[in-house]
Amino acid sequence: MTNEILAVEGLARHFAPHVSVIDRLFGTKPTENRAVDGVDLVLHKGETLGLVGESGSGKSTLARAIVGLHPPTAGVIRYDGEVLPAKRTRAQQRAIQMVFQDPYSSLNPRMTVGQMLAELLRFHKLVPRDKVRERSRELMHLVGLPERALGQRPRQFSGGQRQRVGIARALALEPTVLLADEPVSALDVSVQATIINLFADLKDTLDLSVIFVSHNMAVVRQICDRTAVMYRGRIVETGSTGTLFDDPVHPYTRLLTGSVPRLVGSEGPVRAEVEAEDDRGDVRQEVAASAARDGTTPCRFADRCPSVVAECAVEPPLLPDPRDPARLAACVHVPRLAEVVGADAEPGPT
Amino acid sequence: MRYLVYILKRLVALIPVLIGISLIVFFLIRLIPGDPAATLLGSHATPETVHELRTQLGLTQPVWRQYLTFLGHLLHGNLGYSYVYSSSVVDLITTSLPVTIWLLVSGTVFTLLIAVPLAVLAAARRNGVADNVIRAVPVIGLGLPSFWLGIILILIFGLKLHWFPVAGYGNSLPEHLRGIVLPGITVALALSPILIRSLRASMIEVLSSDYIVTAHSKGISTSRVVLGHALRNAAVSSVTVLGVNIAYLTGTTLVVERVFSLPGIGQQMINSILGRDFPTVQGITLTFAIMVVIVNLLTDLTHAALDPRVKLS
Amino acid sequence: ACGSSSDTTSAKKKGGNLVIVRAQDSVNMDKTTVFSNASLWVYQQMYETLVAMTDDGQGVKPWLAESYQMSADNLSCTFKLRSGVKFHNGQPVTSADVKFSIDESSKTKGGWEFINSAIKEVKTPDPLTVVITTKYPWAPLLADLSCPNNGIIPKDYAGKSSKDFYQAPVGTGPFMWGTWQKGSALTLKKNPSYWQPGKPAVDTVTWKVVPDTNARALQLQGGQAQINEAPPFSSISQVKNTPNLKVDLFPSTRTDYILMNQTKKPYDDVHVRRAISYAIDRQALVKNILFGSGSVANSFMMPSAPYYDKNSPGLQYDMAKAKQEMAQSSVPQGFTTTYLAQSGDAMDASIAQILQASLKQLGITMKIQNVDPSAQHDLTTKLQYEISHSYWTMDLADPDELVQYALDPKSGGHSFNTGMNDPDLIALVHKAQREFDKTKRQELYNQIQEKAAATAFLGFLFYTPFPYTQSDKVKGFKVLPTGYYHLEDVSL
Amino acid sequence: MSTAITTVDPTAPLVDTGGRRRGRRNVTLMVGLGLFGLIVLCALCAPLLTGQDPIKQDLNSAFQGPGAAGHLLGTDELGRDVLARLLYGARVDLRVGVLAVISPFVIGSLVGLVAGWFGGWVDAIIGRIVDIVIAFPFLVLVIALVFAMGPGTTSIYTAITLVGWVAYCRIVRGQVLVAKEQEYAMAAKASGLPTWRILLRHLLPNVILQAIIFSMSDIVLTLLAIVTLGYLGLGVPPPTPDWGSMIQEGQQFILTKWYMSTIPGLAIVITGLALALIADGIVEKANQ
Amino acid sequence: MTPPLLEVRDLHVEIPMPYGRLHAVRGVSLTVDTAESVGLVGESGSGKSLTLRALLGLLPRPARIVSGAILIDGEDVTGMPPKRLKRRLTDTMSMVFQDSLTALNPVMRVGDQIAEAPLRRLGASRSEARAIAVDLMNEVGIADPERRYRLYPHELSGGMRQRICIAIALSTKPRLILADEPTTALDVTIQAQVLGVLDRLRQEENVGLLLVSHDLAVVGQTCSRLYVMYAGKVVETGDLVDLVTAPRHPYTFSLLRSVPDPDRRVARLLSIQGQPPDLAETITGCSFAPRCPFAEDACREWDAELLPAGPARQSACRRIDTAERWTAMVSQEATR
Ligand SMILES: Nc1ncnc2c1ncn2[C@@H]1O[C@H](COP(=O)(O)OP(=O)(O)OP(=O)(O)O)[C@@H](O)[C@H]1O
Ligand SMILES: Nc1ncnc2c1ncn2[C@@H]1O[C@H](COP(=O)(O)OP(=O)(O)OP(=O)(O)O)[C@@H](O)[C@H]1O
Ligand SMILES: [Mg+2]
Ligand SMILES: [Mg+2]
Ligand code: NI
Repeated sequence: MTNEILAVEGLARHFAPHVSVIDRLFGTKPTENRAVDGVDLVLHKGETLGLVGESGSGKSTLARAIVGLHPPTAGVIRYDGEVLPAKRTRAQQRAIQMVFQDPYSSLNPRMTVGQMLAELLRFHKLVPRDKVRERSRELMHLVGLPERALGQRPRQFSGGQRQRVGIARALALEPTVLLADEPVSALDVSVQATIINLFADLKDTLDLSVIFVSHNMAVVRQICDRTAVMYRGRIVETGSTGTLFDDPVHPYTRLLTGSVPRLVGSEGPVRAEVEAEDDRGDVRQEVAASAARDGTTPCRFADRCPSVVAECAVEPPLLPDPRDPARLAACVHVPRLAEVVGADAEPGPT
Repeated sequence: MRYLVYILKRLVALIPVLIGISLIVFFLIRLIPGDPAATLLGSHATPETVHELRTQLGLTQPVWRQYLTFLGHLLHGNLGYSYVYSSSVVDLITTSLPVTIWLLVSGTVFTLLIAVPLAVLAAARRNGVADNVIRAVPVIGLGLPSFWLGIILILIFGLKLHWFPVAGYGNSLPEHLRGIVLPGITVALALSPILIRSLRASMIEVLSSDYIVTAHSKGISTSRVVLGHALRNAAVSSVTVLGVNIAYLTGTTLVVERVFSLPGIGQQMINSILGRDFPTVQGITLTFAIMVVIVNLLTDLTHAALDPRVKLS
Repeated sequence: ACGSSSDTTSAKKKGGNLVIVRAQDSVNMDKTTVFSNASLWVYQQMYETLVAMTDDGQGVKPWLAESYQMSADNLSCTFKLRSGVKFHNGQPVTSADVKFSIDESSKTKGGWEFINSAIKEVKTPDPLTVVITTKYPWAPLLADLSCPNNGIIPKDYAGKSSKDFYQAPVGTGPFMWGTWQKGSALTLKKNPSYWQPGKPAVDTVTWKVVPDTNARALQLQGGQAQINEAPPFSSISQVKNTPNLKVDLFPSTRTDYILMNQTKKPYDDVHVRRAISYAIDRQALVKNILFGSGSVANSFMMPSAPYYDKNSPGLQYDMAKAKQEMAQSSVPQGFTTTYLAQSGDAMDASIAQILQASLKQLGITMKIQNVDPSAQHDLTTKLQYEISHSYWTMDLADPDELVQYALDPKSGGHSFNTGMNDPDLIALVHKAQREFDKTKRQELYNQIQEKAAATAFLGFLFYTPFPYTQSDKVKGFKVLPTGYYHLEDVSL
Repeated sequence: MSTAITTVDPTAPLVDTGGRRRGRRNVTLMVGLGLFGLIVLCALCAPLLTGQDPIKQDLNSAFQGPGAAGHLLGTDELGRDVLARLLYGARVDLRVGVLAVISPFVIGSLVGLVAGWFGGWVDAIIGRIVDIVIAFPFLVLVIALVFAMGPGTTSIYTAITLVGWVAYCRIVRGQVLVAKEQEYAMAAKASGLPTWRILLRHLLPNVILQAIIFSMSDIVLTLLAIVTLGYLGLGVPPPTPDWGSMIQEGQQFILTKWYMSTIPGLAIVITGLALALIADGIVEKANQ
Repeated sequence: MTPPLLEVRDLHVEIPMPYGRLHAVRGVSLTVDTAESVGLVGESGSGKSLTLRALLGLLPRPARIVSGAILIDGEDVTGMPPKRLKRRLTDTMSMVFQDSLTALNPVMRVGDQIAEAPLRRLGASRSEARAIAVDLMNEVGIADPERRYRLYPHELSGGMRQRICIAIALSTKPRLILADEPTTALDVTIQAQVLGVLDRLRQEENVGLLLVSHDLAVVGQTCSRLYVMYAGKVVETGDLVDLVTAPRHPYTFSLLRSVPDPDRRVARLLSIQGQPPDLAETITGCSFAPRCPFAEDACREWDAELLPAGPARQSACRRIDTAERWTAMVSQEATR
């Protein structure tokens, strides 16, 4: 596609815990943590892509790999059509910026906002030296902070204000792609709304492409054009936000959207109290057994999936939904969806 | 089993450290000015006799040869022969080491006896009078040198009150027990201020944590909460502090042994340095280093025993 | 402490365990090579000599030899051994043992062999007779034979190697080998069949190593020890006032000096040395360092040694003269020098600081460099120092050992490490060695003392007694001017 | 409701609403700084506070107890004024104490910073060296080093530096390991800043606090180590007045003239207390 | 009529600080009936946690109750001697905290933590206490409780841990559980499970629930009645559905409009301007007035108190009458 600004192909990032020489002598093998394990993802120009998934599914790791904080174990990241090298040029580094989750730890407590911004502006030579202050003031306006904020240190701000500072810092480098790693989840509800609004505004005024990581489904629904669902290091479903929420294809997506608490209108607490009180234990065992026999990797959701079948012994790739090719899901049931269009075979949310 | 494998691993990991230590010890000692042969022979020695003795002691060989010989002997558990006493260094150390270990153990016990109650009290009465007193007074132990404290303790408890012997180590277990009290307290007075501070800080932190509130909400008694929940958690972080400082203060035994005339390796070491008794100094320094390593190992094991989150690896 | 003291009171007359606290441990029991006093004073309780020093330190008296006779040509001496004396292992003492003991010491290099350098031969005409011949007439012979290196041990080390023998030595003395915990305590046991009937009185003697001065004092006060070998002078007045303790100041041969290295400028200049010697306020030193328990030195020899001249004109404190000498010297404006001090030695530190203050008045800037005892010894014997402090104690009842060491560079000591080399004086020294006539010999030594004083090769400081503090239960403890003591006379 | 004996601190940081909260007094820090300032002032103004020369001997008036005419704290064994020695000694000791802590502080912190940040083999090698040095009891190694180099202040500095840096290295390394996972460090990295800048400008100021706090007690320990070296005869050479040699000289007379070693001992205790208070104050301030 | 299980009257909590006294809870009154589930919502710092902890006598160090009464079964327990009071309170209520990792003693086996109260308070023997603990673990839906009894907190997942916390809360056989944001740290799927457990306990065991959260949806899913807090005060209360569909206080109204809806995309979220008031200062008039788009001068003067606002509803707004007009005004503003 021509308007894609960022593409991730087969990206993997594994963490191998450091095993000392002595331990190796004693036969301890490092156990790899496959935080990100083969992710394909495309970000279009001007688009906001939501990334949701449970805690530990690798969202942050993926985001950090894209910004260049973690060298990938495998796969490539393509920016504007070009593969990003291991050592990025300054311009490339600048183009992809990140807003961090925790407004309390993401700012250096010993620097004022002004120093923080000036350092970046000077180092990347974004504006002439004498214009640094002016540009800093502009950035403050942009994120809705008073100019006097430049003289303050992080601890003198509220959570929402800090998050604005964090955004200003990312924007100071004039990026084209912005990764937001759960930028609102540490914030109070009322403050959360202002930051979400700010994101919406900035995206429009600055023509940014945004990857918005969150575990809050409601927030993603509010601001993302498209959404990708991540499960244990892989994308299991992508599609435009509305359809994905209203008609989830992957069983995990279904579980996710179904678990979101709703203010009124839902019929009390959600069902799944004790997980997998299940009648599909036999199938699961069969899946595990056949996977072990054939040396295949089973679908990573198989051990929780209410609709697990024997074919799940082989992990499916992202398959296009026959009803809507813009939607992809990594589930063996996807090709069959054509037959059941309209009739929801599995129990799903309303 | 978990512990055994762990200990084994630690021992293997020790090898490079020990080699490093032996290198330092060996070359450091040889940097000290003064010729052991001349020292041994005294004022009437002639250059020829000195040279003869040097050859006999192997001091005329190049230093690296001497080191290799030393290492070779070391592998056989042989630390060489004392120049001064003409007896094996291993023998010298094995007779005096128990005294030093005994002193360290009793010092640690007294430290715990002093520090734990005071720290708990200070943390419970945070910022109160008791807290401030407990924080300020032990600094005396930190600021006054051990040889001063030791003498004062002897004056008071040995000479005035006759509670404990003035010095010495005795020849039987009851005598050892009585004899080690004052030296142990002297070590403890230097060690406990540090432990009090650390334990108090972690107690305060622990007491303000959520699980203490949870414990309170169960309605169990306050003392049970403090002793059963808070202290153990506070101990987790303080054990390391204690370990590091025991290791650090192993050096104090040098002085304490001297003041209380305990026949430990600390005193032995000073004498050997003064007498340029290279093999003995080497052996003792090595012993000290191994003791520190063992203290560290014990610290880690205790830490692991206290804190289930710690994985032994 | 009460417990132990009540134990000892019950055994007042006989028996008991004597504990002596001291700063340093013995090193080795090898009488032929070991110089350290801490070892000497211990092994002297085990090995005895043919003759022993008299209590006043001026001569010798028969000991293992019942009698002795000098030949007319002064080249040999005949000794009759006491009969019935046995070694600790039960073996009787014969002239062969004596010959072996003396020959062993003459033979062993790097030790006391210089003491025996005049001895030509030891002959054993019969089991109880020993004849010792000398290469030349040698006045100090008898004194030499009382020296601990000539202690009598069994022939051929009683069948052992010398090394094994000295691990658990055997002699004739009042005490036998016990146990030795190195660095901490050495214990000797009573010899039950000692040749002097009724002696020794105590069952065991233990020398306990207590390096800390205060700890030693406290152990004495606490009753854990009965004798303190080296109490500081500062504590003496206090101990005098402590009930149950007593103080003894035994006349000693210890003399302290300021060493000046003549091989370094400007100490080669006699005026400089004299100026410094004049500038030392010895009276103040005695008062502040010895706390009054000593006397000002006027010679490099000491009053308790034979042939000391009390009229010898050693230079005394006189600032005016000091300045005068300085003005005549090669460095009238003064100079900068470094004093080599022994670290951890309080007395040395005080001497250094007082000297420093005095020399300042002469325009001499003196820096103090602390080194540990071993290094100090090393540096002074190698003449790699400028100015320092040292002392001497006699080993035998004859001045020759000291005089030769102090004035004859060929004796191996660089003239007391000063680098002094005065042919006239050296000639006098050798003459005195061969002079058997007491008055003539005195004459010679007077001359030597006078001449030596004039060169100011050493700054004579003071004569100190041996201070000993004891529990008042200790009876009969006496120290000879050389520092030796006879523990067979001691009871508790 | 006195049964509520829980002690829970407010965990949520407060929004700073102006100068009021910032101006909050930190009594501990102020008392500590005040006390320390006083000691420094005494040291600086020594000539004003006493007319006596600290090295001037008066052999005729030695051993005067505190309160003697003209000598407020008495005289020592050479008749020198104890007060003067104490005041001038403060100069020596503060200088030695501080200097002997600065170089291990700087070296240790930098090495720790590098080890913590880079990890891998750099960390492994530094870690081994640290292990080796730490395996020696502090005093044992310092004594051996001072012996090797010969007594004197330079040797003391060098020995303490050679041994002392590991403590700082360990502290800082530990802090860096935590800090480098903090998002501000990642943010700095993500904005493409060079490593040295991230280390010095962003990490160092945030990890150095623990090292500073430790250095406060380290100064006391160092003073004490120097005193002990003096006891073993390896300390500051005479006649320089220093508390360590005063204690050491006084300790020969501890049984008769107890005050001679106790007075300088108390000076160390008070300095220790001041530094401990400062350390506490810094902690308090950081937690504010 | 039987008195409510728990009634709180005009509770005031203050925290002495170096710069003055923080008046964190400013007159909260609420009731909870047996087997009822009541929600307490409000933004961060509004005093929810302090209120809850005050009820159990577990206020953090310098904080203390300055006035107010706590009634259990209609009996005022406030004046009781401390020991009895602690006993009475902990007999009736227990608490579940937000962060299950920090709320559990890291060095104690989870089973022992559950068994502690039976062992130390109810006089059970060691084996009885153990059996009770295993039962409780079963009850909160922990599979294989025998094995998990011996695990340490860090060896369990977040959802499991929160269940353990609930089991601990149940171990004192309380009639009311005070839950302070029990699911905030959990994933949505796990959150749903934990909320399910709490709800089942209420229905099957008649354990009442006072649930604190800043997330309206969580409360909405679990509770039948709500209290909305702002700056230390309850500003509105009423039946859940009523309150959510027709808020009678502008703060509640804004709160509802600022949360995104997972089922629907709104044009723009409403963000409340300004900051909550400084609790260290005295507040006159309606505390929300400075941020309220509908405030008038009188709002800043009146003695803000809860006024009746329909059946079983109260609101601390003087201008409830204008409520219908809010929607219109706000949507106008949002589209601008
Ligand atoms: N630096 C690291 N070293 C080792 N393991 C890591 C590291 N960073 C993350 N991991 C592991 O990778 C996995 C994915 O973590 P990640 O932070 O990407 O998840 P997440 O989806 O962002 O979760 P959350 O919603 O909790 O933020 C986790 O198991 C985590 O423990
Ligand atoms: N221990 C304490 N010391 C000082 N202030 C405190 C303390 N605990 C709470 N506060 C303050 O009291 C006020 C109310 O706090 P509380 O914890 O009850 O709020 P909350 O509604 O539970 O907020 P959150 O949703 O963030 O948990 C806040 O301003 C808070 O800063
Ligand atoms: Mg994350
Ligand atoms: Mg709260
Ligand atoms: Ni007694």
